[in-house]
Amino acid sequence: MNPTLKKMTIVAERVLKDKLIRLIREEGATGYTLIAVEGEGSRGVRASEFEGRNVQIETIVGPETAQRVFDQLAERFLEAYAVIAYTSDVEVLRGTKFVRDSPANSDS
Amino acid sequence: MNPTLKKMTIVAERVLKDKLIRLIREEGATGYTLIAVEGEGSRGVRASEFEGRNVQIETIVGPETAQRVFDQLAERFLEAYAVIAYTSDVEVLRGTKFVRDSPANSDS
Amino acid sequence: MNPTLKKMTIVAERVLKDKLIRLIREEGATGYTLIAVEGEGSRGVRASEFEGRNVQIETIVGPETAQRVFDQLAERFLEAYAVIAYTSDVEVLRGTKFVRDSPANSDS
Amino acid sequence: MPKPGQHDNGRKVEIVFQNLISPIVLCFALGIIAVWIRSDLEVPPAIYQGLSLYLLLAIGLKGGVAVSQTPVSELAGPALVTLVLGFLTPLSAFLLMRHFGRLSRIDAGAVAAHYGSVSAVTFLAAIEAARAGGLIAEGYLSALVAILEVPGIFVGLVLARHGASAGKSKGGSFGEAVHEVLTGRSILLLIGGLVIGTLCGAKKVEEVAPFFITPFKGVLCLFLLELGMVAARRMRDLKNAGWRLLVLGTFLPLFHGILGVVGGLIAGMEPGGAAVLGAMSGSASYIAAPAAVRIALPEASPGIYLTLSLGVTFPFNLTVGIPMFMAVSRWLAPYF
Amino acid sequence: MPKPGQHDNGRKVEIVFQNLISPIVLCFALGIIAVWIRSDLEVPPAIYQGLSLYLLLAIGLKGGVAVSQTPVSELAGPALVTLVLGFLTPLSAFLLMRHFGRLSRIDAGAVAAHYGSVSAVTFLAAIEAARAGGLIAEGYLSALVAILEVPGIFVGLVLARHGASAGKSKGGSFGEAVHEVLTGRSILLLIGGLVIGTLCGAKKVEEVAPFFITPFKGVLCLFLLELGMVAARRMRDLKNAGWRLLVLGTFLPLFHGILGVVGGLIAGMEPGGAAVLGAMSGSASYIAAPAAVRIALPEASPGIYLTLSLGVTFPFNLTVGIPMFMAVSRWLAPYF
Amino acid sequence: MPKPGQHDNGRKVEIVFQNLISPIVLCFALGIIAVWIRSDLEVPPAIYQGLSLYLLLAIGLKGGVAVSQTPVSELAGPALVTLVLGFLTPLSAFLLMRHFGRLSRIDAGAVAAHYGSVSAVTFLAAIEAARAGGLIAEGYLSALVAILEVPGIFVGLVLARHGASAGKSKGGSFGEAVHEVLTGRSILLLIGGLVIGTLCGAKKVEEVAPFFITPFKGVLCLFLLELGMVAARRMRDLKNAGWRLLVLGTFLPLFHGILGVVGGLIAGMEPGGAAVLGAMSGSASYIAAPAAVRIALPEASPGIYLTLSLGVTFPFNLTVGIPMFMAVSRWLAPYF
Ligand SMILES: Nc1ncnc2c1ncn2[C@@H]1O[C@H](COP(=O)(O)O)[C@@H](O)[C@H]1O
Ligand SMILES: Nc1ncnc2c1ncn2[C@@H]1O[C@H](COP(=O)(O)O)[C@@H](O)[C@H]1O
Ligand SMILES: Nc1ncnc2c1ncn2[C@@H]1O[C@H](COP(=O)(O)O)[C@@H](O)[C@H]1O
Ligand code: NA
Ligand code: NA
Ligand code: NA
Repeated sequence: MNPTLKKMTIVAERVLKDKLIRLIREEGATGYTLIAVEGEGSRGVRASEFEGRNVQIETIVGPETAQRVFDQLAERFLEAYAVIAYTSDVEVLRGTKFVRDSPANSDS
Repeated sequence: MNPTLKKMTIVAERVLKDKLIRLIREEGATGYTLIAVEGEGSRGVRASEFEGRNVQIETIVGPETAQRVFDQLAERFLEAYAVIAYTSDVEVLRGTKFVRDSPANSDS
Repeated sequence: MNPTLKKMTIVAERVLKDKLIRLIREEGATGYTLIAVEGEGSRGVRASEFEGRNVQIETIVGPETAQRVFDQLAERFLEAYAVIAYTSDVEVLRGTKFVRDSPANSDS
Repeated sequence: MPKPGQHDNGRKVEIVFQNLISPIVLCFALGIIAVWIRSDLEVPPAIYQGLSLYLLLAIGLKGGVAVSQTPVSELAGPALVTLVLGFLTPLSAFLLMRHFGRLSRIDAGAVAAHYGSVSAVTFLAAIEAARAGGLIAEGYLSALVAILEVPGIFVGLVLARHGASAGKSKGGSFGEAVHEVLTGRSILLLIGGLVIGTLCGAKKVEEVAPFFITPFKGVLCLFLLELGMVAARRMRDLKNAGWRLLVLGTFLPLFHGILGVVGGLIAGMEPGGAAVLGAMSGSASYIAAPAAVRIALPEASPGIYLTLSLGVTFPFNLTVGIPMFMAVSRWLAPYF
Repeated sequence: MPKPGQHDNGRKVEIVFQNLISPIVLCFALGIIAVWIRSDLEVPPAIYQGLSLYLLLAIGLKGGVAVSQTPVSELAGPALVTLVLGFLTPLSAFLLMRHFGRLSRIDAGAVAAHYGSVSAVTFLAAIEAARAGGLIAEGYLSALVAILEVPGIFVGLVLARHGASAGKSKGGSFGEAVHEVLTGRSILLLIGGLVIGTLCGAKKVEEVAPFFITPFKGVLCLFLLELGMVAARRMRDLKNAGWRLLVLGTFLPLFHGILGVVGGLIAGMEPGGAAVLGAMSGSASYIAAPAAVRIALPEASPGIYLTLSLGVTFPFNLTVGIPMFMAVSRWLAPYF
Repeated sequence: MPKPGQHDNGRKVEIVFQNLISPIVLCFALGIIAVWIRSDLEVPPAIYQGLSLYLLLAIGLKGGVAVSQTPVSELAGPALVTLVLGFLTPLSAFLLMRHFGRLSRIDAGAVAAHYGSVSAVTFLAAIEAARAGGLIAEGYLSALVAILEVPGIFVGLVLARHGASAGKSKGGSFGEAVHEVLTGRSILLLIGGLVIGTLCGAKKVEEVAPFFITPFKGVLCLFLLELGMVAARRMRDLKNAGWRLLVLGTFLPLFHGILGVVGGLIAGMEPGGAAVLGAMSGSASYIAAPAAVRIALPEASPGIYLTLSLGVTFPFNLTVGIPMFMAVSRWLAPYF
C-alpha cells in the first residue's frame, strides 16, 4: 500500500533549472519539487548572483527512472556544471501515482 | 543512542499549511520544519499566486505517528487537494526528543 | 559506482549558521547546501526576526564524518541552542567526490 | 453637455487607445510576452507578496481618507448599490454557469464566488483610465471595493453547498471558509487600511503619502508584470475550457459591468465613478476568492475558476471592458 | 512661555491621542490584531529583512547629514550624556532584574543588555511624535542612536559573565559576541549610513532623498505591521513571565526614560530632543541585542528577554511612554 | 570655451573626488567592508532580484522616453557607433586575453563576451558622475545600453566556439545560448522598458515617475551595497588570477573606454554623453553575459570571467575609469 520508491535530490546551479526539469520529466518523473538553496561545493561556481542561487530539485521516482536520470546527469552535466545528485529510499503515500514509465513499472 | 525514527515529508498547496501542522501536532509530532517550495505534479493546482507557492513540511516522528498521519492524509486531503507525502528512515541525534505519543513510545 | 554515503541534515537557529558550517567543514565535509526554513520545536527559540528564521544545512558525508559532527553537536550546541540533526543513507552519483577525511576514506 | 452618442465613436476609440497604451497595461503585456517567449524572467514570490501587501494597504488607506471626507449621506447610496451588486452578480454568474456553461453545481458556485467578488487591480486600472479620460471618480470608491469583496464569495459558496451538503463534500467546511475570508490577508489589509485611513484623516495620511500614494502607480506596474506572467500561464488552459465558458468569461464582465454602471448612476455617482463601479462589478476576484473556494470547495476545479477569472476576464476588462464601461457611462449619464 | 504644569493635562491627553492615532501606531495595532484573529497575513521574511536594512541605513544617513551640519561643540554634550546612559541603564536594569525580578545572573544580564541598548523603531516613533506635537528634535539624534546601541550590550554581557565565567557557561564566547555586535548588520548599517551621510553632506544625500528620506515614514508603517505580529506572538508568553517581570517591563522604560529626558535637558537639548533621548534611553533593543546575547549567553532564556523588550516595553513606549516623555520634557524644560 | 588641458588637472582631481564621495560609491564600499570584517550583513536574494528587476525596467523606461523625444537622425550616429563598439571590443578583448593573457580559446571567448557587453550599473554610475560634474549626457543613452548589451556576447561566443566546435564542447549549445541571451530577463526588461517608454512617451511615464524615476538613485545605493559584497567575495580569487589578467582587467576598460569616448565624440555627442558611452564601452557585463556564457561555454571558468568583470573592472571603472573618461572627453571635445 505504501510502496518504496526513490527520492532523488539534485542540487545544481540555477542556470540548469529548466534543463534538469525537462530531463527528469523525459525520464519518467510525474512531478517534482523545487527549493531555492544556497551552497558551496568543490567548484564554487555561480553564474551570477542575478540569476539567483542554487536550486534543489526533489523528485519521487521509480528506481529505473532514478538510474536513467543518474546516467544522463553523469553524461551531460556532471563535468562542466556544478551539480550533485543522490537518491534515498522512501515509503510513499499512494505510491502508484509516481510511477509512469511504462516498461519500468515493474521496477526490479 | 541515535535511534532510528521516521522523517516524514509532506508537500502540499499553501492553503493547507495550518491544517497540516495541526494534524501532525495532534498525531504526536514534537516539532516540524517548514520550507517554501515550488512544484508541479499531476494536479497542477494552485489556489492563487498571492497565497504563495507550495509548502514542504518535514517532521521527525516515531513510526506510529507517521502511519497515523499517512492515514489521516489519505482520508482527509489526498483526494481533493494537491498533496503528496513520503517517509524515510533517519538516524537522529538525541532521538528521544522526538517521540511524544504516549502509547506509541514502544513503536513496533 | 554509486557508493552509499550519509546525508546529514541539521536544522538550527540562524545565529549558528556560520559556526555549523565551520564545524562540518572541519570534520571533513566537502560541501553543503543551505535552506532558509521556518520551524517549531520544543524550545521555540528565535534570536530575533531580524536575523531571519531557521537554517537547514544538508551535507553529504562519509559515516565517520557524520558521527564526528553528531558528537560535536551534542557536546557544543545541543543543550543551549535550538538545533536538531539527523542522518539517512543516500546513494550518491560519483560519490568519491564527497569523502575527504583521509583516514575515514575506508568508512566501514 | 454633448448630445448622447454624438462624438462618441471618436472618443471611444481614443479612450480604448489611451487605455491600452499605458505603463500598466504594457507591463501586463510584457509579462505575457515573457511567458510566450519562454523567458527566464521571474518576480520572486517574496517580492510579489510584498507588492500585494503594499497595494491592498494603500487602496485601503486612500479609501479611508476619502471616507473620512465624505458625508455619510453621500456614501449610503453607492454603498447600498454595491451591496446589491454583491448579491446579484454571483447569482447571475451561478445560473449562467450552471445552465449555459453546463458546469456542476460545485464548479458553478466556485465561479460565482469569483465573479461576485472584485479584482482590486481591475479597480485600480479603471481608476487610472477614468483619470486619463478626464472623468471624475469619487475617492470613496476604494471603500466600495472592501464592501464588494466579501458578500459575493459567500453567496457563491452557499449556492455550491446547497446541493453538495448532502454528505458529498468532505474536507472543506463552510465555517472555515468564513474564517478564511474574513481573516484572509486581502480583506484584513483592505479593511485595516480603510480604518487607519478613516481614523487618521487626510492630514496624517499625508505624511505617509510619499510611500503609499505617490509611487503607487509605478508599484502597480511591477505587480502587473507578474500578473501578466500568471495570466499567460493560465491562458494555456484555455483550450480545455470549451467555447461555452469562453463566451461566459467575456459576457459576464460586460453584463455585470453594465449593471454596475447603471447602479452607480442611479446612486447619483459621477460618470467616472459609475464606470469604475462597473469595472468592479464586472471583474472577477483572483486574490480573496480563490483562497476561500480552495478551502470550502476543494472539489471545485481551479482549472476552471482561475482560468476564467485570470486568463479571460481580467485581460478582457483591462483591454476592452474598462474603456467600454467608460463609454457606456458617458453615454448613459445624461439620462440620470 | 507657559507656566509649567498649566495647560498640561489638556495637552497631555491631546498628545497621547495624537500619538496613538497615527499610521505608524495603527499599523502596529493591525499587526497585533492579525495575530489575534489568526489571520494568515504574513510579511515574507525577505521583505522584512529588506525593510530593516532600508530603515537602518536611512537612519544612519539622516544622522550623518545632521552631524555634518552640527558643530562638534554642540554634539559633545549630548554624546557624552548618551554614553553615560549607555552605562547607567544596563546597570539599573541588571540590579532590578536580579533583586526585584528574581532572575538568575545570566538572565538578568541578558535583559540588561537589551535595556541598555536602544530600539531604533521606538526612536523613530518618538521623532514622529515630537514633530506631531510641534516640538523640535535635533537632527543629530540619529547619531546618538548609534552611540547608544553598543555599550549597553557589553555592560549587560559583562554583568552576566562576571559570575558565570566560573566554567559554567559553554558554547558562547565573549570574544565572539564582541565580534557579533560590532560587525552585526544593524550596527554596520547604522554606522555605515552615518559615515556616508557625514562624508556626503546634505547636498549629495539630497539626491537619494526621494528613496531614503521622503518615503521613510511609510516604509516604517509596513515594518510596524510585521513588528506588531511579532510582538503579539511574544505577548502570548506574558502569562509565564510573572507579575514581577511585567512590573519591571513598564517601570524600566519610565525610569530610564526620565533619566534620558533629564540628561538631554542637562546637555542643553531642545525639549523635543530631550524627549526623544528619553524614549531612546527607555527603549529596549530587539535587533542588535538579541543576536549578541544569543551568541554570548546561549543559556539565557529568550522567552524572558524577548518577551520583555518586544512584548511589553516596546508597545508600552509606543502608546504610553513616548507621550509621557514629551509631557515630562515640556514640563521640566523651563527649569533648565 | 576653455583651452584644452588648461584647468584640467585641478578639475580632474575634483571630479575624481566628487565621484568617489557619493552615496553610490560609498554604499559599494560599505558592501566590500562588510565582507572584509565578516559581518553577517546580507541582502536577501529575493530583494536583490527585485532591485535588479526594478533597475533594468527603469533604465529601459527612461531610455524609451528619451528615444520618443529624439529625432531618428540624431539617434542614428550614436547607435551605429555603439554597434561598432559591440563588435570591436569583444574582438580586442579576445585577442588580448588569448595572446597576452594566455587564456585558452574558450576562456578568452568567455571573457570577450563579458567585455563586449555592458554593465548597467557602471552606466548608471557614469550618468551620475556626468551630472555631478556638470556635464550633459543625452537621455537616449539608456537605449544605447540595450544596443550594446547583446552583440558583444555573441561575438565572444562565436570566437570561443570557432575552435571548440571540433567536437570538444559538450552540454552547451549555441542555439540555446542565443535563446538565453535574447529571452534572458535582463534583455527582456531593458528592451521591454524601452518599448513601453517609447510608446507611452514622457507624459504617461510621468505618472509612474515617482516610482521608477525619482527614487531611482537611492535604489541604486541599496543595489550597490549587495554588489560590493559580491565583488568583495570575487576579489578573494584575485590571487589566483595572475598578474597578466590583472593588468588586462584594468587595461581593457581604459582602452575600450577611450574608444567609446572617441566614438561618441565622432558621432556628435555631448562631452558628457561621450564619456558615458566610454564608460559603457569600457565596462564588462555581469548580468547578461555570465548567464549566457554559462549555458554556451560551460567549460569556461567563471573564476576567470566573473573575477575579472566584477572583482577588477567594475570597481576600477567606478573609482578610476569613469572620472578619467570624463576628463578625457572634456579634453578631447574641443577637437571635434
Ligand atoms: N557534500 C555536499 N553536501 C551537500 N551539498 C553539496 C555538497 N557538495 C556540493 N553540494 C551542493 O552542490 C552544489 C554544487 O557543488 P559542486 O559541484 O561541488 O560545486 C553546491 O553549491 C552545493 O549546494
Ligand atoms: N513525483 C514527485 N516528486 C516530487 N514532488 C512531487 C511529485 N509529484 C508531486 N510533487 C509535489 O507535490 C505537489 C502536489 O502534487 P500533485 O498533487 O501531484 O499536483 C506538487 O506541486 C509538487 O510540489
Ligand atoms: N520533530 C521535528 N521534526 C522536524 N523538525 C523539527 C522537529 N523538532 C524541531 N525541529 C526543528 O528544529 C528547530 C529547533 O528545534 P527545538 O530545538 O526543538 O526548538 C525547530 O525550530 C524546527 O525547525
Ligand atoms: Na465582480
Ligand atoms: Na535603552
Ligand atoms: Na563593454
